[in-house]
Amino acid sequence: MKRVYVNENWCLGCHLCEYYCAFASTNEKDMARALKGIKISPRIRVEEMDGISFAVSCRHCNEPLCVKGCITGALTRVDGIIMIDKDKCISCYTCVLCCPYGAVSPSEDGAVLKCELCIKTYSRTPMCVKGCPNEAIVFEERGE
Amino acid sequence: MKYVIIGNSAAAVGAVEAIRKNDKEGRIVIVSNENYHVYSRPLISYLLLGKTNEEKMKYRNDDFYRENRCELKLNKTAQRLDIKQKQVIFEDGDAESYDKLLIATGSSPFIPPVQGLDKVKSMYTFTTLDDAKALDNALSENSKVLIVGAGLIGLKCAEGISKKKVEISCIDLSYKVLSSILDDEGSEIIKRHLQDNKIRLYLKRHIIEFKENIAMLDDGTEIPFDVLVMAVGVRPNISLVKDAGGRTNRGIIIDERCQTSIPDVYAAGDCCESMDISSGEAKVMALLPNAYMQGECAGMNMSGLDFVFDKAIPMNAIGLFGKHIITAGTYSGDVYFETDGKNYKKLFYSDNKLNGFILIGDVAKAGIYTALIREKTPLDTLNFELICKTPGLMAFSKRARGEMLGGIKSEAVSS
Amino acid sequence: MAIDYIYPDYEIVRNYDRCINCRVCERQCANEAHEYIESSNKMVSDDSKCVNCHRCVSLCPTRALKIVKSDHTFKTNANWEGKSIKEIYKQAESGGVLLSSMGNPENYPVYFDKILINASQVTNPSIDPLREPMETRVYLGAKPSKIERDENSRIKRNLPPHVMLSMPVMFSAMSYGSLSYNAHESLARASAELGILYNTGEGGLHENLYKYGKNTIVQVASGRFGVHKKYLSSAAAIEIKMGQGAKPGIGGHLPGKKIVGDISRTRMIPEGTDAISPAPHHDIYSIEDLRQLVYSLKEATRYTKPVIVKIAAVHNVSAIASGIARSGADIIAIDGFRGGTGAAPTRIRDHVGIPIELALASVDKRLRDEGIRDNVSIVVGGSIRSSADIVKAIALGADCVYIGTAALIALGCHLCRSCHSGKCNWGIATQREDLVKRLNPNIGYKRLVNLMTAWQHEIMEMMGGMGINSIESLKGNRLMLRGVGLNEKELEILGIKHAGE
Amino acid sequence: MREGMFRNLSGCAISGIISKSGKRFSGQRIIDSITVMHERSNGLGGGFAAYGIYPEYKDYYAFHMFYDNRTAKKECEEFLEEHFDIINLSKIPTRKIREITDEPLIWRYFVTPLPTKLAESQLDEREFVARCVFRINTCIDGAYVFSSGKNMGVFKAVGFPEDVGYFYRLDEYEGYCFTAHGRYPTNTPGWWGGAHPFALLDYSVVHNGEISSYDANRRAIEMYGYKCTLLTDTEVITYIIDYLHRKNKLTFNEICSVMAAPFWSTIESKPQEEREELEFLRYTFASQLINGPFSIIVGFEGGMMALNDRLKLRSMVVGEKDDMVYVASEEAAIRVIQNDLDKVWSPKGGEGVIVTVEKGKI
Repeated sequence: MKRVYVNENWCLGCHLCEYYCAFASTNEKDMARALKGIKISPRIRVEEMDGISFAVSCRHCNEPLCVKGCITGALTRVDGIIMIDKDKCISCYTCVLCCPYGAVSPSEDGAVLKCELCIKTYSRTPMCVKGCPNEAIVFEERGE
Repeated sequence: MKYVIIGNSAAAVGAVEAIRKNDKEGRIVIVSNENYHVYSRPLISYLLLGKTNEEKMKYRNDDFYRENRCELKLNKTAQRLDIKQKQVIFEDGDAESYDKLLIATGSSPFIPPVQGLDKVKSMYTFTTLDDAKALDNALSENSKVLIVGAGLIGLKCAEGISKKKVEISCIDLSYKVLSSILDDEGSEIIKRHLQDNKIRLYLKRHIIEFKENIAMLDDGTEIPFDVLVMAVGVRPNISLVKDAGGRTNRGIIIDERCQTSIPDVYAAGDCCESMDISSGEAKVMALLPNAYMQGECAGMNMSGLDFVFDKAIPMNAIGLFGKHIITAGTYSGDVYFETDGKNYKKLFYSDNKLNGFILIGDVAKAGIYTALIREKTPLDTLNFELICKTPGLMAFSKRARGEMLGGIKSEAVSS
Repeated sequence: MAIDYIYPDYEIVRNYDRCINCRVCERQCANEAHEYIESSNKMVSDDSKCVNCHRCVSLCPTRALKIVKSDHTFKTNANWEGKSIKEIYKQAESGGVLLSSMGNPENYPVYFDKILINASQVTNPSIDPLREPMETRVYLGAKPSKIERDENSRIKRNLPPHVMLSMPVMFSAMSYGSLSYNAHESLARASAELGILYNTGEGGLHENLYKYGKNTIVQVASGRFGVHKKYLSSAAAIEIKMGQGAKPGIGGHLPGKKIVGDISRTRMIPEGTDAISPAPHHDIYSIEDLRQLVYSLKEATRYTKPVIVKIAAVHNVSAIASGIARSGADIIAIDGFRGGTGAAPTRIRDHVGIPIELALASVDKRLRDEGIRDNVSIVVGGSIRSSADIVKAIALGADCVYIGTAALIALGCHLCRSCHSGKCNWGIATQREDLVKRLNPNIGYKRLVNLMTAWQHEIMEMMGGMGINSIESLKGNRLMLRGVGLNEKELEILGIKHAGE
Repeated sequence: MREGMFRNLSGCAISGIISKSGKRFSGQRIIDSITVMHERSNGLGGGFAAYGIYPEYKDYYAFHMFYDNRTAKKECEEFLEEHFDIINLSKIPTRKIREITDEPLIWRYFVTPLPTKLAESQLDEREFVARCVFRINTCIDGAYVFSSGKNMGVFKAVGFPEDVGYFYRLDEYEGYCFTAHGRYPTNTPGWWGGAHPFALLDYSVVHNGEISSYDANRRAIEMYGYKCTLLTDTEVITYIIDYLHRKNKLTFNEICSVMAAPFWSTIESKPQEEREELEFLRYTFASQLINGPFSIIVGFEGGMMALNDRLKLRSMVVGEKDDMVYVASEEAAIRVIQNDLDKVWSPKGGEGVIVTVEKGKI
């Protein structure tokens, strides 16, 4: 299965992945119109310190603790992708408690934020990958 | 192979999903004493709050049983086990034979013996959907609700009914709220927050006597109420195993394969007692993620795999009136502490390991701490100072990060 | 504060309707031209810091930025143009030599643009490269001087040392030090994939890149940095650099602050010392000295590798080339006056040397006239900008071309000509770690491969149009060229007819 | 306007006949063959090369000359006398016909180099002769050597080839090999020297095609002392053959692998030894690769070679009957003189057909 992999050697800390992620969820055509004046809530986030930077988003674990821990059944694993049913989520944050990567984020929107590999958007390749100018984020099939 | 599962909640689902990974053919019979499609019990407070509904509360979708080829028997209460015949005998006299049996009976609210309680007409508990519906029916505008117990159930109940224009009072024996999961300072923050949300708290108090619609407290206070909710705690439902001669303590005693002392009988979820690896003590850890994972572990072993679940720790994620609390592990050892009044963080560590933590307010990335406890990660392999301040992968070694995020291993040579 | 006489040449224009304050411009500008003002929640820019490298423009996700040429102007003066005035201001302030980077930007004639290529009509069919084989492979090296046969009268295969290229292009000398490691790795990997060569320049060869030796030309220049036996023997060919088109007659100078870590190790000089390549090789004061160095290098590598001698195109280039062709060199590389550089004195870069087209034409002719064209292959560089330039260069008589600037542009260079600042925002001409990582060689090498593949296709199309299916039939085939707008003398030197003739 | 002042592009017809046993036959046969391909010429040039026609003078170089005028003839003969022993000189016999006009003075000399001059030059005999030919053709205005081999001769003129053959009385010559050329130039030269075959020493070439590598070939060959004065493909091809065969001693097989070198991909598929040899030849003689459409018939002492460009962009057919081998642009041109063929085939691009007369049969 194709996954998002992050290679910090090439991460520039430009944060474009976050903006493209936020843009993806708007389903707007134009990023300026989509994000103008908004504080973005991306599903991928860059950690940076002392010249090191890298983006973190859901790893779509084979044994997802967030799914196993989810008290509502809002988180499910469908064809290897950990999906969130926003309708079901009640923001209890049990998944935040469980995720070892810190890749599920609390949010004010009534449901937690997490990467779904953009499969609910128009983009076939996750937008963070498309938006990364340096292939620090790639979407690849690798041996597991 | 015939699997029988008594109980129809998270542990049962965990077991079914695990069994069906390994055994597509065997019969699975699920028996529930309730009359519902599997639903998430912790959601009952959200139901009252209006954040969910009965449909959305379903823990798995409507096709769950069909897809997993489960025979579901509702409204059926198991009475006893015949472990020689490998049968479950039900209260209605029916019997169900099993090859592998899972006890996932959960827990029941504990009602303390208080004088005059029998005179209270409007007394409710708050653990099942029926409980919630009954409570909801009992409430009307301006109802005075007295909740006995300021623990997780009591306070979630308080939150659940808070939007209904009712007056809520909450009484607890302990001097603090959420005493089972919070330290004193953390508790104090929540206490103030509850009070800000108009919950009347009576702490370090107990009820001497009920007089119809009045609770008489030890300090002489009288609290009038229309509706009483008993939420002092729950007791694991252990009798099936205990009566059959299996080992029990507070809960059913299981090993790391979720096996009871009775052959082919497994137990999972709130009814059992298992090892808390953060403290090294056996405990009842009544929380949904553990229930699921124990059920999963039981299911794996029942269907013939050798599977160990030895990562259980106490943990909680709870939101009360918009304030989030995440805790895990054991509160012992050295302490890292940080607060800005709104947010609160306490980490407990000793012997190069993180033992536990309490986060209030900003709970982002709490799972990174949870993983440190669960994996017993040696703290000297990471930038501990940094991770205390900011949970993140930055505190790990580049190599560890490479493994977590991928992408580096293949290029290690060239850079 | 002293008066700042100079108004910025370029202005950063931000479309605030499109700016979403993502701050990527701020994060990506090593010159710190952009800044986020928290109090007003607004990005602002400082034009004076902008070098017009387009990093921000390219990365801005909403295309909110553009750079425009300032219309601020001096009073019109056909003699004293703004550029001259500004340069005087700069020198009056600094007292120093003006420094520039990349190739000569001045308005001299570009002869390639005044030469047109032929195509077949009716009498000779053009060849469709999609249907028929189309060969671009070239060999560089001397031709055997005579055919010898063994006792079975089979030809002895006594080929002189040579290199084989899949197409007549090589990446020209650009040192590790002037370029980043990632740029070098990109060039090396692209060469390996393409079956062509790149050139280390005078910076030595990083140990990680030895594995690309089959595709590497190692350079021996006047500073002799990084030269040792393994270096020489790892390569496919050795180049003696006598001169560079951008700065004929001038040496090189990599400041000590860039001589750190791997660069110091690779160059084999202590950290922090300036790497000074003298103007001449101090053991080559004449052509016979060159011959000695050529043979020293051949001895050192047991006559297995061709030796390239690279010179700048200067006035008497054909006589010099003739001398080199008799010096034992296998390949002559000629660098025209538009060739790039990481840093050169502006006056030298802009006023010394001659155009490569003329140099090539006259060298090729001279060597043929003297009957020594087979002694050497000719490689030309100094502003090959497209596949058409390559076709024209080959038809004028070159065996192969060197590309430098074009390769850097493929890697992202926007020709801001600020290499000498060391703050290349594209991670190419810099050693700053945070900037170097901006050039991911996984991307870089692919872009180079793409560019070369595209050019190869274009070369094939043009060859096919001419009815030629092998590049050797294009070499020196000047009848395939015609001049436009050239005078008699220029046509004579180029050895081509005017269009219409 | 004449060849050398511009580059003349032309399509053509070619034909060649050889007897492997060295049997001599009449020139009428080659006339018959080329006549069939009348449509492939336009009357602006025709010619023949005939081998084995001067057995009585076989040890002497037969120079066929065009003179524009008597001055040129005088000057040229002075030069010849200075360098050669002239054994015999005469006008070449012709028939006056309406179709052939504007004839120059056409002379034939049987010569051998003066031993003193030859020794003085330090050249081998053939190189000495070749240089003298270049000298006359470039330095003596109005004089042109169009044939200079031993026991062979070229006959050419402006006109259709059948008329040219008749004009030169080719039917009266007998040889073991003939080649012919009918020309279809795309402009209108009126110079006889520009007609084909082109010959140097005993190498003659008839060629149908238009090579795109012309200037690459020309500039390369000129470096080796050749002077391309006519700017024709045939001229440069002749020089390449002379350079490869006479100067570099390549076999005609090897020459095919140079002039119509196999593609690299083909070379790479060969067994090692062959591969290395082909690589060597392509590497060494890259500039002698001939690109673009051509079919050529090369006549040389004791043999004939036919070759197509490597893409086979021009037609060429080979037929065999007993000891006779026929090559022509069109099969009809073979059938007309020998309908009963043992074998007829169309050689692949780059596949040379080399026919040599059995040893000692000439």
